[in-house]
Amino acid sequence: MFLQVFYANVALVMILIGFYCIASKRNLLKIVIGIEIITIGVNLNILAMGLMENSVEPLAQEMAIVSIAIGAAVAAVSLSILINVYRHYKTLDTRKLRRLRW
Amino acid sequence: MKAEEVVAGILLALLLIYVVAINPDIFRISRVGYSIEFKFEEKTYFIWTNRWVDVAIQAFMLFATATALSALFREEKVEEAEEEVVVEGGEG
Amino acid sequence: MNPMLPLLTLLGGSVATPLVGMFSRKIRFEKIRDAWAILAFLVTTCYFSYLIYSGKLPLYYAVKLEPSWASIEIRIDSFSAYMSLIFSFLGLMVSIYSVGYMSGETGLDEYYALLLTLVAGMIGVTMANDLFTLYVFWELMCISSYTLVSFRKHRWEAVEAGFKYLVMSTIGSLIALYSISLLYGIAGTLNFSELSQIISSGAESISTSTLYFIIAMIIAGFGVTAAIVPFHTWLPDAHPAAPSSISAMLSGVVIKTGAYVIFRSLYAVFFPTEFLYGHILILFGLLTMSVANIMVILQKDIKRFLAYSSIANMGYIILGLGVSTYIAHFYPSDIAAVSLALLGSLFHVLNHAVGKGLLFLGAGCFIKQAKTRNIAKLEGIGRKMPVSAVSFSVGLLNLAGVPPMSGFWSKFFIIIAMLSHPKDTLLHTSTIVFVVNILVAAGYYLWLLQRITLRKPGEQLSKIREVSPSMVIPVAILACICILLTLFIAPVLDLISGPVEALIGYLHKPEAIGGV
Amino acid sequence: MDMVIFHYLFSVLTIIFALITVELKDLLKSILAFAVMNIFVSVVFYLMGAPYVAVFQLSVYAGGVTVLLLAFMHVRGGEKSEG
Repeated sequence: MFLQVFYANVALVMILIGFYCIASKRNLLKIVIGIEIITIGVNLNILAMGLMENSVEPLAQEMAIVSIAIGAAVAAVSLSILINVYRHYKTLDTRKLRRLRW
Repeated sequence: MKAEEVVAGILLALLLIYVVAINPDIFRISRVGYSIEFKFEEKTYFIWTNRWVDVAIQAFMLFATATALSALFREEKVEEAEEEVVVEGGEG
Repeated sequence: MNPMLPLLTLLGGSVATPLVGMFSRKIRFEKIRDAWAILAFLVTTCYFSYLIYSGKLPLYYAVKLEPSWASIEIRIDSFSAYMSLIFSFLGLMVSIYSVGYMSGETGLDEYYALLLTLVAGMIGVTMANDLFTLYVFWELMCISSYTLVSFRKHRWEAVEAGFKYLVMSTIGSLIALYSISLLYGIAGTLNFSELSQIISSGAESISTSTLYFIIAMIIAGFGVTAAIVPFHTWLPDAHPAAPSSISAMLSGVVIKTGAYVIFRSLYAVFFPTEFLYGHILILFGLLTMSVANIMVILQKDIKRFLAYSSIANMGYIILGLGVSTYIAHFYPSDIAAVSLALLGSLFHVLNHAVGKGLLFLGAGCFIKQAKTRNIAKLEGIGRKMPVSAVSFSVGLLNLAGVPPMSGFWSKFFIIIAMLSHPKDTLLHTSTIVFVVNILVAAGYYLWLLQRITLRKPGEQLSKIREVSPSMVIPVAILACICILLTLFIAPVLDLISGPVEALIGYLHKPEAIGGV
Repeated sequence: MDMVIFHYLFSVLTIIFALITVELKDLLKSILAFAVMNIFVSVVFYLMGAPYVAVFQLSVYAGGVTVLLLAFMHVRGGEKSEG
């Protein structure tokens, strides 16, 4: 119970660090790293929600494993798009891109 | 620097919302028939019998990722005259 | 019939596409690969048509092994079958269109494989009865669509829009996954029927603010793909940058998948009779359509024009959902108005999928021949390309809501539902905003119609001819379907009453929906 | 009860390395900090009682994703720090 709340808070801190990274950094690679940090935080939250005495519920473990694989797939696709972005602009600075303002 | 301060403010607001919204008592209100004897480490076939659709779709997703990478790194022939793009300044 | 059949067809077809492509290059007849993709979509479309026609719904594929709360469940009810039919049918049209449209491009093996996985992901989202399985299918769909948006990677626009779409949509999915994990922490299961039982029975012991937080995160997370206004900024970049066939897919069905998940999770888990979020959804819908309709008028690029109008139409759909949940919360006895709002909303899903698919494919025909997306330079092109232009005009008239067309009726149903409680101030004022938006939208659609088809073509368009048959045929078929929807509106409404009843059924007998 | 100290320690280390990953200007060092963070995350998963997830985290993130990021740096060449 106590560890659950503790890890839920750690997961939230990780997610907020990821959001901060995406929102404030000017480098596209940092944005990808921020997405990965958010993914780690969400996985941590999934496991925290299923935390029992000395073990984690099976469903939570299965969800975390599949979620890790999904995160790796997203990282691979985003990096390959990023290589194509780099070929066009020769830079990773978000301010140099024409429409990438959100 | 201005933008980062705004971001920090938003994050603090989110944290406040979280603290107000989530109190620690939410956990484990009502578990449906969870038995403490059922441990994943001892019964790893669980993932193949009960949740095989997730794993199968994840495998197809890795296939889709591989396809995506080969599409994004394919050899491109010399580009011809493409459709013209209209860029409006200052919006979006 | 096995409910896994359409998924197996599409995913198996997707895996086999590179092999078929290799074979077709060996015998120097590359159309075999295109025919392969068309065949897979055709089988899926026939499957869902048969399923709806036979009426043997809902259909289960349930693994109920030892810990039954952790088993997956695949469930096709009439709502899923209806959405899946739209998805696979538009996939069929787009794959026929791609034979002519994509013929000059490289990497077509990957293109068809990703198109098949895209539709498989969407159909899986509609069929999953477990929130985590739904999330896995959702990511399958998302990964395919990121790549398809940046498929023409030699252009700066495509890769940039693809990256923007990837970042926003991934963050949305992760927010949704976070809320799913909180739900798991509350209930210990993710099966829709068990979740709804736990949440409605233990509602007083669960902190209500947490549940509202989860509802907000589900709407925000899946609303990124559904292009609700604060999260819509990826859409006007991604739709023009993608190939026109993929724009039709994205605008016609991918954003509808986001709307589907919001519909399903709100009605199946968080009953609108117990939770109050209808007014928020109404405000989001009004904001979405107002902002988008203002932005449409400023556009000079035809695909950006259509993209912003897609956002406006998503606003109508979200508004219909919001009205139905609002009425269900405050006037729970008025089932007629709730189902009328849902009927209008779901009918608009069909109308917009067919109509906007038609418009993007038609715009693709014009762009392919004229090599420009500037509306000013496309003026009068309709006179040179009669078949495409007539079909395009039918789509425009349909979405403009000119009275006999079906696009009029779907909005009309929502308005009737909103007017059913004349003393309610929120419904009353939002009706006015909605009607103003519809009139503005009709104005700019008719303005586009006038510029494309009625003006005299300029000098630079003098050598334009009609496009190849494989591009004209799907456009013409979609136009015929727009007209058929208008002519046979009664059977179509009968068809949509199935999904409406499925959603309404969640409200009134929550203990009977498990059905295992 | 002394196990709780390990939970605290590795959680704090994870957060510290996440902050280092975000704040470092040099992208190469930032990626290495990311790998170290993943190792600590997998230790946390192990302490929570999910050894399989820990193994997956270690092999997929600390191995695969880090190698992907480093390969991206190699393909890119040129500027090493964020502008």
